[in-house]
Amino acid sequence: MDDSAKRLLQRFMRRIPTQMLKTTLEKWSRLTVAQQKSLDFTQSKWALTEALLDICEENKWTTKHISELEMIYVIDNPNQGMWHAFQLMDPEDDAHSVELTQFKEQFKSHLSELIRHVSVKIKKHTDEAVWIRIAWGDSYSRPNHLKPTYVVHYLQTPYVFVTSLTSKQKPLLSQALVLSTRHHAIKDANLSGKKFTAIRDLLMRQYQQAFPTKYPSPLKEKNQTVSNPLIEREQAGPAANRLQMACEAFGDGMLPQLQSAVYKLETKFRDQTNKTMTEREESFRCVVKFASTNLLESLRDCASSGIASTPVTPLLSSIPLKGRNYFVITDNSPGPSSQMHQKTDG
Amino acid sequence: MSLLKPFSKLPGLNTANILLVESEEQFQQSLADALVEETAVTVNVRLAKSLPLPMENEESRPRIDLVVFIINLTSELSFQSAEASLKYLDPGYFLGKVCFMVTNARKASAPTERLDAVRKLAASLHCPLLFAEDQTPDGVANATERLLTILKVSAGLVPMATALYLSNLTRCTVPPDIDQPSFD
Amino acid sequence: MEGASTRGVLSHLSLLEVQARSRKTQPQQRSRVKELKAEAEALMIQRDKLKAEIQTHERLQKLRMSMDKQCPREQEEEEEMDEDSEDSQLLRLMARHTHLKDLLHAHHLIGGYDIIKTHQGKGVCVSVATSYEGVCLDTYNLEIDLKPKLRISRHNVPPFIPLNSLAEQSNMQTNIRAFLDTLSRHLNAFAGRKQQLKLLKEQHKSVEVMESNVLCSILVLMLTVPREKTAVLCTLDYTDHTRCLPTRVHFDCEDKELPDSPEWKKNCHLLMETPVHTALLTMKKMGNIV
Amino acid sequence: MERQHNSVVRTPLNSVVVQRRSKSKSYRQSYRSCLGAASRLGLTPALTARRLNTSRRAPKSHNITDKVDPEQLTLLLKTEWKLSYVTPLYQFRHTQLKSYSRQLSAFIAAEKQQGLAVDAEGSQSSFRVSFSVVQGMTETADDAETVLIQIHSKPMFAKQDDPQKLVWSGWLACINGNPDYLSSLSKDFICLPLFGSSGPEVLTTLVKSWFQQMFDCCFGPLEISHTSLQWLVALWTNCHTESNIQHLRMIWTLPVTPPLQITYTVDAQDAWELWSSVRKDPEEESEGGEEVEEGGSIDLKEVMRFMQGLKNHFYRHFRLDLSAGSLQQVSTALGSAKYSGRIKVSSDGKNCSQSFSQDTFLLTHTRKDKCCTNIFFLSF
Repeated sequence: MDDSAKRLLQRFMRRIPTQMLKTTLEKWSRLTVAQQKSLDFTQSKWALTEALLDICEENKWTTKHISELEMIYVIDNPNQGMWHAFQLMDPEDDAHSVELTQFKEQFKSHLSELIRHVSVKIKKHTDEAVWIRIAWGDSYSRPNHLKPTYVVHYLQTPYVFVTSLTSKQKPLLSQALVLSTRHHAIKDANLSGKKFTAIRDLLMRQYQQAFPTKYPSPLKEKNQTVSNPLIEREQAGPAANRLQMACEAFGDGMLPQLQSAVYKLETKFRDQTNKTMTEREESFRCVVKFASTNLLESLRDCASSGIASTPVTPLLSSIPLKGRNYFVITDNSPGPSSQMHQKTDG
Repeated sequence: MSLLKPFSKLPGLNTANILLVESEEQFQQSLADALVEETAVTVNVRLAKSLPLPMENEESRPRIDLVVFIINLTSELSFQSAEASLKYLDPGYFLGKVCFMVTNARKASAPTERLDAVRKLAASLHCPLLFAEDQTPDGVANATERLLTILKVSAGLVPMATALYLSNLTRCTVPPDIDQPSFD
Repeated sequence: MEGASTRGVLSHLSLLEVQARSRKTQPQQRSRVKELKAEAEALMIQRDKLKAEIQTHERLQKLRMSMDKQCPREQEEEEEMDEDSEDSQLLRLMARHTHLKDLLHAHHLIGGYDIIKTHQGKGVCVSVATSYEGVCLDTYNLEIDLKPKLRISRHNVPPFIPLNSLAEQSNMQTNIRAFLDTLSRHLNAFAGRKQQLKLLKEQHKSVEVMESNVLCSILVLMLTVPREKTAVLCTLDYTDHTRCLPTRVHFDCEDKELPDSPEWKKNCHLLMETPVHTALLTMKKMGNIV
Repeated sequence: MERQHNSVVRTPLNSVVVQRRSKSKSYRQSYRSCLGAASRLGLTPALTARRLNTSRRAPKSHNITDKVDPEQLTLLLKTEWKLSYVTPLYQFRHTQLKSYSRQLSAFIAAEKQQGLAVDAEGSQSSFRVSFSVVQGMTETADDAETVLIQIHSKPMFAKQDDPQKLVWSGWLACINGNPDYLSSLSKDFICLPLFGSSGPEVLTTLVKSWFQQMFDCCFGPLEISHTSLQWLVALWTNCHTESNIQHLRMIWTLPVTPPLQITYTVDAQDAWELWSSVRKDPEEESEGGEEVEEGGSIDLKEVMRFMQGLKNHFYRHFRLDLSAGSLQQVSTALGSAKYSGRIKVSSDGKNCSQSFSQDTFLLTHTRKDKCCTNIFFLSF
């Protein structure tokens, strides 16, 4: 067992919480029953690491095997690190028929054409997600397994989710992805966050959206609490209306746990009470960041409680609608009646 | 603009009707639940976020005997909303049928200026100003008790007492030095 | 009489003669008046006819209005019938006829989709329901802005259904129905394939799903031949995304001759023509697979 | 209110217990009233003797480095201090600081040995406490000199000859104390009402309990109110021409579920231009008969206009009313202040200084070139 494999295992052991170790090792399914039994999970992490190192030594396992273990852990616990979403553009005609084996081969061969030392591991998760672990090296050094990039892609969809990617590696990965998924280009989707599941669900539309229907909406039924006949809400109608609009803008029920959204505003300061500033040529520069444990639910509550006016401004409803959480806002034209305009950053 | 009028409808028998106005719609619900528990009289509670009240409820709405503005001192919006709602009340209400109830007054984040502003407002309208604790059941019970006392009088259910008389005794006053700077 | 002085007496006389002659034709003119009178009468009759028509039309319109307004409350309408019942009944029938015609037209336009107005008529929300074998599955919604041109503003169609290219291909601007039909076919087929896969996983524990994707357009199954216990890799390709049935079925086996055997050729046909979970059931009954 | 204090002073000496209790109570009342908190009783106007200012003197050039040793000043900068209020200290003597150092060291050591306090950082090592006076950190003659307390300790795994590291520091200060109040106190009491601490909470607790035992005083948390934070926003922005504030950052929390935090960062130059646009005309000011000082004074109305301008700009984009929430934190390159009572004064130069006081909290900042200090008065 070489040094890098050892360090990889040590680092993995530092990262994983002890209570998760057992199930992860079981999923790895490389340990024999006897070996599995020999591990005492009540022991300290340090002792467990030593025991595992011994087993690895015995079986002559290499970084290949250890990185497999790491991958299993990451797939099961994807909400770590910073995830960025990318969008594949202009699909070719056969983009829809790309299947896994073909994609695997293509991706590996394209990437290794671009860079000599690279180690790629591809694994398909039960929810059809293709997980790719890339350990990068450069022309002189062997792949560094301690800083792998993880890429998740659902075949036939235009979205790719990436974590721990440096700007140097980005063009390489982009090219390999574009070629192997039969697309022409890839762009930044301006969505990032710590929770992988949140940004995935948002882009894949795997959350409950509310739409206007002519049937009595389940929203109303849900909120009809049995109340005392002596108590009457005077503004129950407007309140229900606000809730409906809030749900239409941000979604219904449990929402993806997006934690932040950033707006860079470079718009003119317009305030009827402040002539000096309104007449000023330059735009008013500021950055606004919204943060919450669940941003969409917070914003929905803002709208339904009336703190945010309804109908919800397109600026806020763009988060779920466009699946983005980074916006640069500029005025369309310098004219007085210019509209707010959203522009992607380059 | 439709004004809410105190005497446009006939009173019900042994009934008192109270309107709780709170922009945050938090405390009013627990207060309402406690208020309707009253057994001596039938208490009808109407809840509103702000005034004016919707026209379509005009028919079903009983005569409102007491209007309570609940103001959360930690929120500027709460005060502004209450202030804006006042103009939709008939002047007749200010003869003892309006009171202000302030919550979160003990929180350090509540600026003293805001409390001063509420006090000035209450004093200028000759209304009583009540302080309530909205987080604890005890606080809710206390606030309910005090509201019921005023409500019964303003609904004319207490012999020998009128709303105007009570409000003369309980209305908020402003200390004469409220605007004096402390130093500097 | 300037002319007389310049042209002479004779010419003046002849002029007078012509005038005198023309005075004789007056009785003829009288008949012309008669003609005109008759014409006026005819026009008057026509006017009255038109007036009556307008009136009928107006009443029809009124009836239609009330009909549109209180569609579900038809009994009430009958109560307010006029005295000349025959006439009004006819009118009612006519109104109903136009009403139904309009409805039919609207229904034809939207192709029977559940559709409602949003944003005070500035947009519509279309629901596309999916079902498979009589089981109602997911409903998908599209919010469409009407002005300045049709634009899908919000939807919950999964990203692997190429919504925008479908809208472009089927010319949504001019033919919304064709677009909705195509979309509905895509969605129903997807829902059907997904449901098949779900049923397959539930009903056939012995069949291992080796590969599938989110669009359910590829399915690789591991089948086992009972006696020999040989494994057969069965690949189903659903290239036509508007259908629930595969466009290609392919078997891979160590036993190279097996896929060409008449039995497995039959299986191949079966899989091409019946939903995968029922086809497998038949194959199991025939004893071809475990 | 003075009468109240006098009555305390006149309490017969033999009833020590009674005196103590009433003293601390009346002090709290007086302190609370200093904070304007007594007015929260609403219906008891008699207690509201002191209120917040609606106008302040504009930042005045003031060279604090003339009075205070720059080296000592640097100890107070760039650290985030957790603020508390302290009731007057009984029998505290500035001349006894050496002995206090020894006593507090011994006290901490004893407490640690009892195992009452758990501290991973050097539970074995001895603590060296030093009390020192920061000369000149006062504004009026009545103010008691600021006392700085530092605790040094050796890390657990340090070698024998390693130097001790600073693990905790704190100070007690009184600057611009209300002379009426100060003179109403008995001679036995020293008033150092503002306490700032930085370091492990365990040590803060120990230091506080030692003070409580030694000088019969009480500590309480000191939050920075919404209005004070708004003052800071304006005062810091006002300073931009003299010293680049780099950005103006405000953090709001909105009471929704889950709570929403909004960080609003404004470009320094744009913030300053907005600020100057809401300042009232100097001429208009003099017409009003106000004192015409150089720099003029800043009015609370201007501060409110500034905040409203910022909020309006925000609302125009997001249609979300920040007034519904509460301002939690403000910061610029000059420093930061949090609602929870944590403040920090940073600086880009050596000559920056800061001072603290009971009613007045002075944040000072010096420009490198001119070596003059701006003092911001900010009362709680």
